[in-house]
Amino acid sequence: MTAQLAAHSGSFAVDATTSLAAYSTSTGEAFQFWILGTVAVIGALCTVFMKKSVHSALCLAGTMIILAVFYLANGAYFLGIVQVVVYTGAIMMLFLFVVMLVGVTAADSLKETIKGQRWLALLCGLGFGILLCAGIGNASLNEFEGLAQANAGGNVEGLAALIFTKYVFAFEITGALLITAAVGAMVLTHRERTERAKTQREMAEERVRANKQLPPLPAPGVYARHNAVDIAGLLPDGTPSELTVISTLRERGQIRDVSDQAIKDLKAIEQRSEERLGREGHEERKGRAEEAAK
Amino acid sequence: MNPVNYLYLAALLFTIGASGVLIRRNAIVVFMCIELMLNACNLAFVAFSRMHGNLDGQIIAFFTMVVAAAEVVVGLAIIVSLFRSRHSASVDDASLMKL
Amino acid sequence: MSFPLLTATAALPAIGAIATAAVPAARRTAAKWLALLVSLATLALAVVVLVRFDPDGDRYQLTESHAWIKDFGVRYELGVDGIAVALIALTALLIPFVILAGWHDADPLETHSSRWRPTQGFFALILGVEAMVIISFEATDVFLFYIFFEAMLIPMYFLIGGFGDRAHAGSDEHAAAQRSYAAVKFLLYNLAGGLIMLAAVIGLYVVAGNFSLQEIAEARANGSLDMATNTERWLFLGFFFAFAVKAPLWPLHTWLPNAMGEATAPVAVLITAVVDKVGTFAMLRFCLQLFPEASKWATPAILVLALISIIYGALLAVGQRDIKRLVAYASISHFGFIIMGIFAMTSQGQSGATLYMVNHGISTAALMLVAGFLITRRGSRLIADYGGVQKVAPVLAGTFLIGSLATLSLPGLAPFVSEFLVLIGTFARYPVIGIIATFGIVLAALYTLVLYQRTMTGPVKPEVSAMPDLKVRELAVVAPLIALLIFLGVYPKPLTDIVNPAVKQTMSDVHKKDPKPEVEAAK
Amino acid sequence: MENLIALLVAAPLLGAAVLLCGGRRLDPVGHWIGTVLASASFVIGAILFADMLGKDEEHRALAQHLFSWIPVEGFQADIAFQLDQLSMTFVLLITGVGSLIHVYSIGYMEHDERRRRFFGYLNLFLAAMLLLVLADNYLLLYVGWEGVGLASYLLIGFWQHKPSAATAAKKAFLVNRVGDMGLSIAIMLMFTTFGTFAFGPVLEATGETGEGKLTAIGLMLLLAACGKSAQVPLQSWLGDAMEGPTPVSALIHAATMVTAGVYLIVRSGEIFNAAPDAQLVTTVVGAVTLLFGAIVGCAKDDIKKALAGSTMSQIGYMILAAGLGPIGYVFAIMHLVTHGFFKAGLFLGAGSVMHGMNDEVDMRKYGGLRKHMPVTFVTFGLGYLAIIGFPGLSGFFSKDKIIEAAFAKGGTEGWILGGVALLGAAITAFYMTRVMLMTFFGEKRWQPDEHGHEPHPHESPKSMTIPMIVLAFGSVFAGGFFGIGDRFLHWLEPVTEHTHGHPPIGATTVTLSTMVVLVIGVGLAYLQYGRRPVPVVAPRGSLLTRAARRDLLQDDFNHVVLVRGGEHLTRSLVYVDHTLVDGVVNGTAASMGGLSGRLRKLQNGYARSYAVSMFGGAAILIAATLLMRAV
Repeated sequence: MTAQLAAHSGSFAVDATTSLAAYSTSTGEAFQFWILGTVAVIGALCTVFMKKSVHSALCLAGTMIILAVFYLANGAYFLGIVQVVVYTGAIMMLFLFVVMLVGVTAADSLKETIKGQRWLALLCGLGFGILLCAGIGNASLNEFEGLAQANAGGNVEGLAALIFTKYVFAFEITGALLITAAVGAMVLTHRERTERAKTQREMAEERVRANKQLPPLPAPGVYARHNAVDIAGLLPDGTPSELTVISTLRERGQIRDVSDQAIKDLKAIEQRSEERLGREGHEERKGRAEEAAK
Repeated sequence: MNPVNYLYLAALLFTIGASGVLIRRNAIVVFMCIELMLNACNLAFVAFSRMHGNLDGQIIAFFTMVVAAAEVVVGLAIIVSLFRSRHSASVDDASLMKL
Repeated sequence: MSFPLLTATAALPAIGAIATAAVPAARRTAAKWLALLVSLATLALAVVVLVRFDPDGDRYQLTESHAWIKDFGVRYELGVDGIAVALIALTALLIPFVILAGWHDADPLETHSSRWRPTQGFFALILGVEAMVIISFEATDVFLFYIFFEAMLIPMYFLIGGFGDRAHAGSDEHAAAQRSYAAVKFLLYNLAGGLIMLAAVIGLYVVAGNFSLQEIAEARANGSLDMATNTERWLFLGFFFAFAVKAPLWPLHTWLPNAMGEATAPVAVLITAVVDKVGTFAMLRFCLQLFPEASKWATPAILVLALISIIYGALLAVGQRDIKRLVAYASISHFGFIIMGIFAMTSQGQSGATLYMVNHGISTAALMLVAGFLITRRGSRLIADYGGVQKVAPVLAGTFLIGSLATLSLPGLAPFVSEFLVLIGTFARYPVIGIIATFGIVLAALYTLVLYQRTMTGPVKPEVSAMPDLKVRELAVVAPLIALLIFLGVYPKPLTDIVNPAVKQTMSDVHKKDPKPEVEAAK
Repeated sequence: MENLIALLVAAPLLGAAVLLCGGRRLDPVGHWIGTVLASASFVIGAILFADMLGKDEEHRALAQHLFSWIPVEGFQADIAFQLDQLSMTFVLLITGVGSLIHVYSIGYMEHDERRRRFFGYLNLFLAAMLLLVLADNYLLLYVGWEGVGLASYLLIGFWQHKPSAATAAKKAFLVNRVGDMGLSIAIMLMFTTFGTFAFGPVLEATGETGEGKLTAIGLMLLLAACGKSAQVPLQSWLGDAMEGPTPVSALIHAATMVTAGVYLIVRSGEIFNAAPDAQLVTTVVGAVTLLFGAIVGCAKDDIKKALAGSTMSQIGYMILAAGLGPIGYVFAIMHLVTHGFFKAGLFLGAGSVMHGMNDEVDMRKYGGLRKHMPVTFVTFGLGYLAIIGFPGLSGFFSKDKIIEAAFAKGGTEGWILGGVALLGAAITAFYMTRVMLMTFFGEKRWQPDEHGHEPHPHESPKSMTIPMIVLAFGSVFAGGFFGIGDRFLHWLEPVTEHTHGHPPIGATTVTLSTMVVLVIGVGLAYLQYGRRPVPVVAPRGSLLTRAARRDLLQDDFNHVVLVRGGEHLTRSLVYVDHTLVDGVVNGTAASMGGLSGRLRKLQNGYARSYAVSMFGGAAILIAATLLMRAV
């Protein structure tokens, strides 16, 4: 897909060279813009309004890919690729990791807690957007010159030339910034152990004192038929123990209830045995009947 | 079609992202919205660079990405430690600025 | 250039203040003596200024001028005319008495060491106030003046709020609350005035292009700088408001009774006799010189307000139960006289007003300090708690009586001269106002004599029966003041000689001539 | 010679300073210092008098200019004295009577531990009074004017432990202050009219201004005179002033200070001459007061209060005479001097009586004292005869002339005023006879006081009797000395020009009618108090009597209208100041607090709502920029 788009925009670049100051782009691009633009907007909206952060992340990723496409279409090939690789590939994945770490929280709900916040936000958003559009509208940018010569020596080379000459300092500084950020992230997430690690004995004693579960937590999934992680293990008396399921699933309420499962299985077993016994019985009767015929 | 439309799109996306920042409580989603806004800006830059026929716009967009990456790294780290400390990723819970 | 005398006069107490504050806590008495010596040295310098000043010389003398903030044309400009010299002398004269009278006011209380009151701070603050007051009398640069006019509030705030009168009715907490209320009220009132003035100062800079009083005044005089009528009026009001708050003019007066009531007697004297004078002085120097037309425009309203202050203050003084509040309201009445004299725009009125500033300073100091001694003896500010003091402490009663007589401006004592000049100066231009103001003298007699009768005469109250008479220190405070009152009452010429030329100048600033007597006018 | 004038004032002033600042160590000699200095200034006065007699009439006036007092642009007030015949008369009276009373006080105040201060105050009074009569301009006169007010304040309230005394002193000062207000307004008027307030220039320039101004000035001066001389409507203080020691009443409230008003009017004669309306008012005030005082005098049982009433009424005569203009000035002053003698004598006699009766003042508790204190009886009696105008004694000459002049005013006014004067003479005869009878005749009426010890009347010591005798001489012969051959008239004429009035009825007729009313008055008094015994407890008396006992109710009027009203006014003003003036400010502060409290709610600490405001702000900024570019 990407390659095709690249080719597409390549064709665009050609007409760009023919007409330096163009007033409109190729219909193909227009078509692509309207389709993908719509999708991008929808994706953005979904990012905002999806209940679960995972979904938001996915929608955002989609939007970003579309943006990458637009970059390519605008002759920013390098950025387009970087967008896909760095953003969609790296950053969004980072997001997903964090989502996984944090798991589902009460914060996910879209229910507004601050009075009037939502309406204010929407109002501001609306006004802001309208004003922005108005601003662009009366900026009178109806003519534009393409990137033909700029990209003449190749887009990447052009960027490189600029980065390492004109913007070299900014470049270096961003490098420093990145490193700092990395270190900062480590510092923030790193947890210094302040006290000595407890020995097993101590932990055990603590548990006794707190009168908690003494033995290690029971393992989930005694019914190995399914993805057992979401099934509570059964205590000796047959009651399922929530403890055996990880907290994330618990909070999501995704524990599968197995109390009736056991009954169902029992039924199934009986039925099967029934069937087998029935067949045997039939033969017997047949046999008996033959005997009786003799 | 006129590349100005890209700008309109960028404006739209930016606004959506901004509203998202205001509406969502989950810090992660808020972050995503911020990313969305950044991307909108990038799009605008790229479109501008095309209009003016030079690559400076793209350079800026490039830098934006780098900075965004850094910002995300730190931001997420903050979120994680926040979650650790108060077992919630809601921005409203961190309302200690209140008098 | 010659020795910067004026700077020295202001700098000496400032340095003294720092030095006093630096004295270690244990050496309390040393701090007191240091402060006293510094104030006396300042007095000596002030006397030198008085001598070096030539009444018939040019308007501003002993001038100093250095560039300060070049970008805004702010200069460090000092210079004194007769009025300023007189008031500097008054300030330098009163401070030693204030310090001497407050000798024990800031001693730490043995009982509750929690409310530890560092003596050093008390005296350092007094000296600081002196320095600022003196320099604001000297400053001929509007901005420079403004800075110290405002900075004065800081030490005053701490003096009022930090070192309150130990004689109070309620509990210590209640007293502390009252005190801080008074201090905050004082601060807010004056800050409000000051801010409005700041706006006016900036406006003046916008209009005139610099802050130099002399240059602007000259430009105004020779017409090279003409303000739009409304601009001038607004600027005038901005300045006047600040000064009217400082020299409490009805209805901006309510901070004074609180402040004087809660502060110790010496601090109260500092407020009314020294600090407030800056306000009236500034009216004379800045309002009239910078905005002559606007001043004339505002005169009727201001005169009416002053008249209200006179009568109103006197009536309220009659109604007071608290000695110090009574004196405070009396001062409000007197400030009414001063302002009336300034804006009567006659040379008698303005000379009278200037004399009044000096005389009122001395007489209030005398009365208030004696009242302070009385209050510290009995530990109460309520008039009702006294009676028959005259029998047990005749000297105290006598000095108190003389102070009261000075307050009711008895002929032969200094205040009479100034009050009569103000009255006659006002009467010459505004007969009705002059006549109504004359009722003030009857009311003054009423409140002072009622105060004297209730506290000093009658049967001796058991609480005061053991009251000791004035000690040597206290006598040393009161006697010179009284002597001065009598001297200036009989022979005010030295003072008038200094003041008259300056007044003539001011009169020419506002383009006003004294009304001719009817007989001469007829000829 | 003129340099001595300052010494006249300086001597007693020095005495006052020394005695008041001297401290206790002067106690044993204090009274001597005071007396010596007082008599010193009398001696100086006498020397000046002799010198003055040596010159011819035109050049008798002396002037001494000490220094310029208040030199201010367009305003000249000097410390300068002028000594003409008028001032001289007063100087002699003041210093003479003053010295006598100093001597008297030595005995009278013997047992008072604050005697030194008493003499200090007396000296202060002398200095102020001399300043008053010697000043050559109204402002300096004003200084003396208030100075005597101060002295009288101090002396009335001398026994400060008595609340009544303190109150009386305060009252006296306040009422006087009202009068002083009049004087200061008069001075201001002079300043705006003539540009000066020195006697000479002002009195010469009276011709150059309108009558309206002069009338105003005159009325203001009259107000001042009323305050100082206890004339209606400002007379209320004199009765209470009797709280002071008796010598004070004699010197200040009979002989000298209270007559200052007369001096002021006579001194300002030219002004009054040019303002007939002012003169008319003056005569009316005088006439009213002389009746008022006389009536009050009839009703009082307190001997000093009765004498005070009489003082009021006698000064009424003087003011009346002064109001008559050139035909009366001389007689006003003459009566003033004679009155100074006999009234001082009467008061000293009263003091001597009280001295003997352990300070009992109620005449109903006296009676028959003539046997016990003969000297007092005789001197008092002579004073009595003088005041009722017994032929040949001082009062006869002076008062008779005034009545004559009153008739000479001419027209109905003349008749009315003359009639009033005559009536006054009758009442005077009545109440003085009453005093005389109740005090010295009849049987003894005194009982043991609550402490149980009976007063045993005795003659006073020499130091007290001698002054009384001297004054008695004065009250007997002064009148004749002055009156016969119009000596006094010629003496004063150069200063206060004199025109002979022509009464519609002959002088002899006036004299005769005076005699008649005199006899009537005495007779009535004798019928009421001489024939039947005087009840120890005052009878309820008629409505008029009861009113008169309360000073004809004007004190009650003052109390209700001024005192009560003033109290209410001040109390309400205090309330207003606290609630309204202060309330406005505090209200502003409070509303500020409330507003900020509401604004505080916006700071809910939620990052998102802050973000909203940021966002909105950004939107507004964009809108602003767009508008800017649009416009």
